[in-house]
Amino acid sequence: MGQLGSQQTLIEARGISKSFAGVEVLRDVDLHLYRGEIHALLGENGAGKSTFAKILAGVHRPTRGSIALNGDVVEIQNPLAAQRLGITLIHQEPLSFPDLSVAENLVLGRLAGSPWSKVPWKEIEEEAAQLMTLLGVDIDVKRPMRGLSIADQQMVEIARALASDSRLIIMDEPTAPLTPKEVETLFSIARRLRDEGRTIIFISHRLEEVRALCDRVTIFRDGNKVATDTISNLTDADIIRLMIGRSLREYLKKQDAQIGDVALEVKGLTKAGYFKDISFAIRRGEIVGLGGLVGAGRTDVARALFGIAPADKGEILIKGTAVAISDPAVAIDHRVAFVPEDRAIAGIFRTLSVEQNITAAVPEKISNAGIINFSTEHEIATDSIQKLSIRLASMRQPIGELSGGNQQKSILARWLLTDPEILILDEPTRGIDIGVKAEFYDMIGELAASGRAILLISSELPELLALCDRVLVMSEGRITADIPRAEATQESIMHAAVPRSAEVRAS
Amino acid sequence: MLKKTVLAGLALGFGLMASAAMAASNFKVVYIGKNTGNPYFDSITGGFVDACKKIGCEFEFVAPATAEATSQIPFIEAQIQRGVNVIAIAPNSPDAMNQVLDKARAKGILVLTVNGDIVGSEGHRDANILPVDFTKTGPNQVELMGSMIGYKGEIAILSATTEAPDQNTWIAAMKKTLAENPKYKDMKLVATVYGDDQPEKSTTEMEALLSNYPNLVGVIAPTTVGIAAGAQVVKSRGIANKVHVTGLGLPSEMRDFVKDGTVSAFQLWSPYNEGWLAAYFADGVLNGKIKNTVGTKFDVPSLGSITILEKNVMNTQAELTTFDKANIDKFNF
Amino acid sequence: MIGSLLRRREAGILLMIVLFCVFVGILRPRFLTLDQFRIILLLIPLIMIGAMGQMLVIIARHVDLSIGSIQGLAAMLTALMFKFHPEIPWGFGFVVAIGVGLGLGVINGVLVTAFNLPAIIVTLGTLSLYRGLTFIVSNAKQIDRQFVPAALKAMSQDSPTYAVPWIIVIALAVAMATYWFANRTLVGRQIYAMGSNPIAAPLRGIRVNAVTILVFAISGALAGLSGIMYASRWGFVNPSNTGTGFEFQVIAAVVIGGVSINGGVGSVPGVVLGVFLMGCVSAALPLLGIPGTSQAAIYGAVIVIALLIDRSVRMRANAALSSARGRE
Amino acid sequence: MSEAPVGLNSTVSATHRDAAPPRPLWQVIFVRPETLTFVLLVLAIFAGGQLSPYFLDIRYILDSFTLTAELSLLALILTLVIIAGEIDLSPASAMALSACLFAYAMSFDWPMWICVSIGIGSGLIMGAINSALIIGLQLPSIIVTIGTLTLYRGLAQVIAGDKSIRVPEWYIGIDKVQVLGLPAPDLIFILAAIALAFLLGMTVWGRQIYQTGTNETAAIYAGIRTRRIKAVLFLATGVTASIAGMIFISRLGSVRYDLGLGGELQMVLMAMLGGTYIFGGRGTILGTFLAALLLSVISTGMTTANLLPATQLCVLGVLLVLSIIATNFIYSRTQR
Repeated sequence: MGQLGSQQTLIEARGISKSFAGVEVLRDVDLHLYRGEIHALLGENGAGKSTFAKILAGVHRPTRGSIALNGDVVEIQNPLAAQRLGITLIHQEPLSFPDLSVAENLVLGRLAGSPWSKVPWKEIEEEAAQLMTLLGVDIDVKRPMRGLSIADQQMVEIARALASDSRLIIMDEPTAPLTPKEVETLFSIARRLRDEGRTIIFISHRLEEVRALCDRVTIFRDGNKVATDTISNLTDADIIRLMIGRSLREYLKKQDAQIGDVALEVKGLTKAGYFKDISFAIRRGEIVGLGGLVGAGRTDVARALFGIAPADKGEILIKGTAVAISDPAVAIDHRVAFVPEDRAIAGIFRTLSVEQNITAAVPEKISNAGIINFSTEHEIATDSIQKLSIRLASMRQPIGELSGGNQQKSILARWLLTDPEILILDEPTRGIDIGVKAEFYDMIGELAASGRAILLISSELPELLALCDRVLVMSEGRITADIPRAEATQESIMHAAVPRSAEVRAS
Repeated sequence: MLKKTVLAGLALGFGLMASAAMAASNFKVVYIGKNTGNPYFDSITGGFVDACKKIGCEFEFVAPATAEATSQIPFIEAQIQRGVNVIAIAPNSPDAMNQVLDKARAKGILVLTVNGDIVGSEGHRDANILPVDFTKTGPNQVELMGSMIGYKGEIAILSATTEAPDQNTWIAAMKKTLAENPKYKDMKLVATVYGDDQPEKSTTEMEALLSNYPNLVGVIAPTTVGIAAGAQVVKSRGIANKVHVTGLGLPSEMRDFVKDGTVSAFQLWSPYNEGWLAAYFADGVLNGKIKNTVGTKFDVPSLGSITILEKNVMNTQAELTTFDKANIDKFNF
Repeated sequence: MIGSLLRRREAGILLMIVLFCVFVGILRPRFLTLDQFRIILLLIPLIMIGAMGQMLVIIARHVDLSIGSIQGLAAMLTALMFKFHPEIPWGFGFVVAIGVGLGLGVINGVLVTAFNLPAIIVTLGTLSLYRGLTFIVSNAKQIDRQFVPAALKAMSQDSPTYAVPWIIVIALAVAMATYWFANRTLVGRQIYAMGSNPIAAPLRGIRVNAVTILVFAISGALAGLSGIMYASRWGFVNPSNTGTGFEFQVIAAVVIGGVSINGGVGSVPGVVLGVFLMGCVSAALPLLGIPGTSQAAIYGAVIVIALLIDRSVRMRANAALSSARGRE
Repeated sequence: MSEAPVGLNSTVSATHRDAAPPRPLWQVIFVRPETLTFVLLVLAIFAGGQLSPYFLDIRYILDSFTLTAELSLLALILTLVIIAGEIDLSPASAMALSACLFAYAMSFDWPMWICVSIGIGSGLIMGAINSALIIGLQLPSIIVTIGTLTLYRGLAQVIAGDKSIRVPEWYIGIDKVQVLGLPAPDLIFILAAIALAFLLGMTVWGRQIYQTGTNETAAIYAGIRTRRIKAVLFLATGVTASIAGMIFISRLGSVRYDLGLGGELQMVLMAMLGGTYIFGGRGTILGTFLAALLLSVISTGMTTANLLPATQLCVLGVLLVLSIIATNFIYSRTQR
């Protein structure tokens, strides 16, 4: 570290741009990566860092620009080509083959030779077992992937990249589901690989991790590269300012709302294997945050509240009355609304019109005796589009043609039409542009101010801190903290989120 | 891209049309077979073709892809629309076509069932042409079987489907003959099984017969698929001299088995003559030379005198033809 | 060790076979003779060969409904060669049949991959197309027994060893080759990987299109092989009978054999046992005096039951998964 | 490129970062699978006239449509099932079984209402079995209905054997009944098409079928009871199959277990050819309606020209493949 001047360039990216369906997500990015460095890519969700990483790994091809490896311009046509060039991407969500054994998952795509050549089972299994020992995890390499915990699958993914003799290893938020011990193991291995002269790209939201591990950092904002520098030259405040363009507190301001009666109360909610003994209450006008690590069971609680995967035990009280929410239609009848985390999977009807997407949850408002009144529908949708300033070319165009932020607004519009008293938002700002994000924060504040009870699930700590009256923290399926606004800090939330019994993992 | 394919399809269609056109003639006759790919109908068609050359009629053979009950209906409809004068048909169902056959007759089309009848719906066709008097098939087959096994021992029947009317007529007659004629008192019918006229199923049934009845000495298979499957089984097991197979078969399919001694003899009639007779009969009726009433007698070249029997049925020959090593090469169907 | 062996799907099928044979054996002791075993063995070679190809296709998360028509067309073209060019050595018929099947399979695979179409619809279309072509090339006429070379027909009777006829030997050889291919070669494992997670497969450098075409090509080639074996077993080739309904028998056998319709799961021993179970059922029906008219209903019921078993296996796997996620 | 002003009261206008530009109106109207079906229909009628001088006769074409009216009726309801993201290959077999039971009941001279109840009831039960397996047990519909396809027809064969069951004379001849110059089966098909088109296009229920097929998870999250919708569709398919069976019997005067054998191919073909998207979420009744006419015209035209039925098999197979290629192509162009 520190002698960057003498470092040799491994990768030189020039003028990389990328558009999806005419929407430009990456603009003219130049970046040099040196041999033997750990390089952090930072930025808000949707800033372009993952897209850039995926271009290096051959998942996407750039619209413009060139990449040189050791000075030679290369075409990275697909992930296989990337792998041949010595570039491996460890995916955010583990991409494994559940029906194949762990050992086979490790070597698949790496085994050389003609497709008809023999599979050396014995060597494969021995090598895999060695890797597991190296990583310090106890996984039987002969068992199928199906049934492994997400953290273990992630470990296999990391082991896979380590196993392949890669010159560039890209880790896209690898630590999110890992325990501190596993993170430490990963870091020590990462450092060792760097010392061997390999290059590692490390994508993370956790500044302390970046600081602990990385040599240099590149910050993306809104599809542009805004800075590249040695980590020690930047303070946390610098980094945050570069990431969001202005300081956080500036544009995140909680509106004052009248806190009223209890709207939603949950007592002892339990679902085996997902969460246990969850109890909390939300009042009208209150925004309650639900924080925690990925996989802590936050979304599962929300899904239970909304009747998608009801809990086994426990009570849900709405305005003081116990209710049985067996499916989402019942939840909607009780004026509960849920904006799900994964828009593409659980939110939009990609090929249907924006209009139809907005009115999907309120069939009774647009119809008379089951027959749709198209002019009413049109009015309602137009009204929503104006209220939320959804930007589109035509209401009849498929929602898939809109940008992520406008899609998300449409989903929010759908739920506002149900006139909910209780609104559950699961990562509402994930993957949307920074400008639209600000609008969302304003809207969430307004919704609370109008007397709604809001449960906000978010992994972005600043978001929780800025918006919420209280923050509940979940860890390993339980609520571990209930922090009032005044006491909430990044540290207090993280402290509660990190599993205490980290060493005794169920396997 | 799609358009091109359609045009290619059209071109193909025109080609087929051109080859189907024939010389001018005094009437149009069509024969609708049970299904395409059935070798049996090739010889019937041969009779039609040759007769039409002599008489000067225009003949076409069509058949659906499957022998399913309703599959012939579109073909009958199309022939009505084409304005043919005679529809000859080997019916796939005894009654599913009644409505459309009535429609054809209402348009003045002569409707003949050839090689099979719509039993129970005779009023929906004009006349029926059968190769032989089917009441004789049963006794003839029993006699042939008896002669092969010395009129003694356990025998079984391997039939087509349980509801095939002709098969059931023959099987009933066989049972009656075995029970009533003292000549056959030592022959014991132990089982009747059905191979659905599928080679696979017929083979399985034949094999089951052999294992269920170890004392079996003979099998009668009055169906072309069944006899071939039965012969194949005894041949492959090398027990042709112990279990004798006979029945109704096509010479073209049975030639090998007869020549290598697996089957010493089997029977059938001439399908060719059915087509021949149908064409001459149609010609006679349409030109007023033959009156389609029971009892009418008329002469047909090379077949001699034909009589219209009860229910307007005609037969091409009196007895079944027996094929054996001596004569099998004389038949080309 | 024994426990894990018993929990395997293959053990379940074996158990079903044993129970079935004991049941039929009690009713009809003759069912348990060596003679009957031979009958069962002779019933299954065609299905076995077809099932090996279909197994690979289903593991890759596709399905091939056209194999019956491929069998028909390959058998027909081979038989036409026998009829019109008797001077060509009969052994060349294998080359023709397999080659034709391979070509037709490649067409399926290319249609599926090039246009990204669902295999079920593509092969439903080619099922119809190939059958139509069979009629056209044969002018809708059957190729009779005398045109099929005696030596070929003899393969269904003559035996290289232990009185096991050639076609059974070929079927077993195909099964063993498939086992080797699926478990021991790189591309074999890629088929499993592709079916297990089609999204991840290309990211791991699996050439999904090439492997998909290969899978359909193998399925087609084996269907072609089954075509010439049809000519050997039954002695003739008929444009409408040959191969009709073959796909349903084969899919039933494969599903019974524990190949998951969700892809990624399935083993050759399981499928071999599944085929054997189908053979037992087919052979037992006439012995039990069950009329042929009930056979279709029984096959249908068997497929539905196999699906239910598949589901219960999957449920158990999922239960294991969620207990692994459990934190108690 | 300039950003649109941000704010709650800003005008609704999109930059190209917010949304792709809309397609021109003419494309929306004309570049759709139904247009292709319609063009093919016109071409097929023209080709039929070229192939045989006997073909171009409106009376004949209308009468010939009665031959496929039952399967076309089933194709309409199958279109809804496919749009909802499932498939049902069993209705042709269900039709055979239900028709055999119905005719069997009639052959005992039982009162008509009992016979009809047996017919419809059996259809309902078969639909219920399908939905129990597919929706209750979450098995894939394609494989389940391949199984029940074999099972239902097998049961029909067990019940009726190989013989045909006749019905009384008075019941025969629905295709001879002319209403407004149309044979009754044609009219039933047209009315059913109008009713289903209305249901699919104008009602909440139809809207939810599309939403279910487009993204079932999102539909569940939006409070749509997708399982109920699908169950109703499978039940409706069963009932429609029994009604189709009754029409079929009246046309034929008798029924056998092999009624409509292989009809599933034709039904799927009609739906595909009409532009129904095999993965669900897209398709129209108009498309299937045109495709049903197209298939009838093709098969009538070729039969009238005395072409080998094998040629028809080839044409059907090629059409099926080409229609999905075209449909996929059009949908991929209209959806980014």
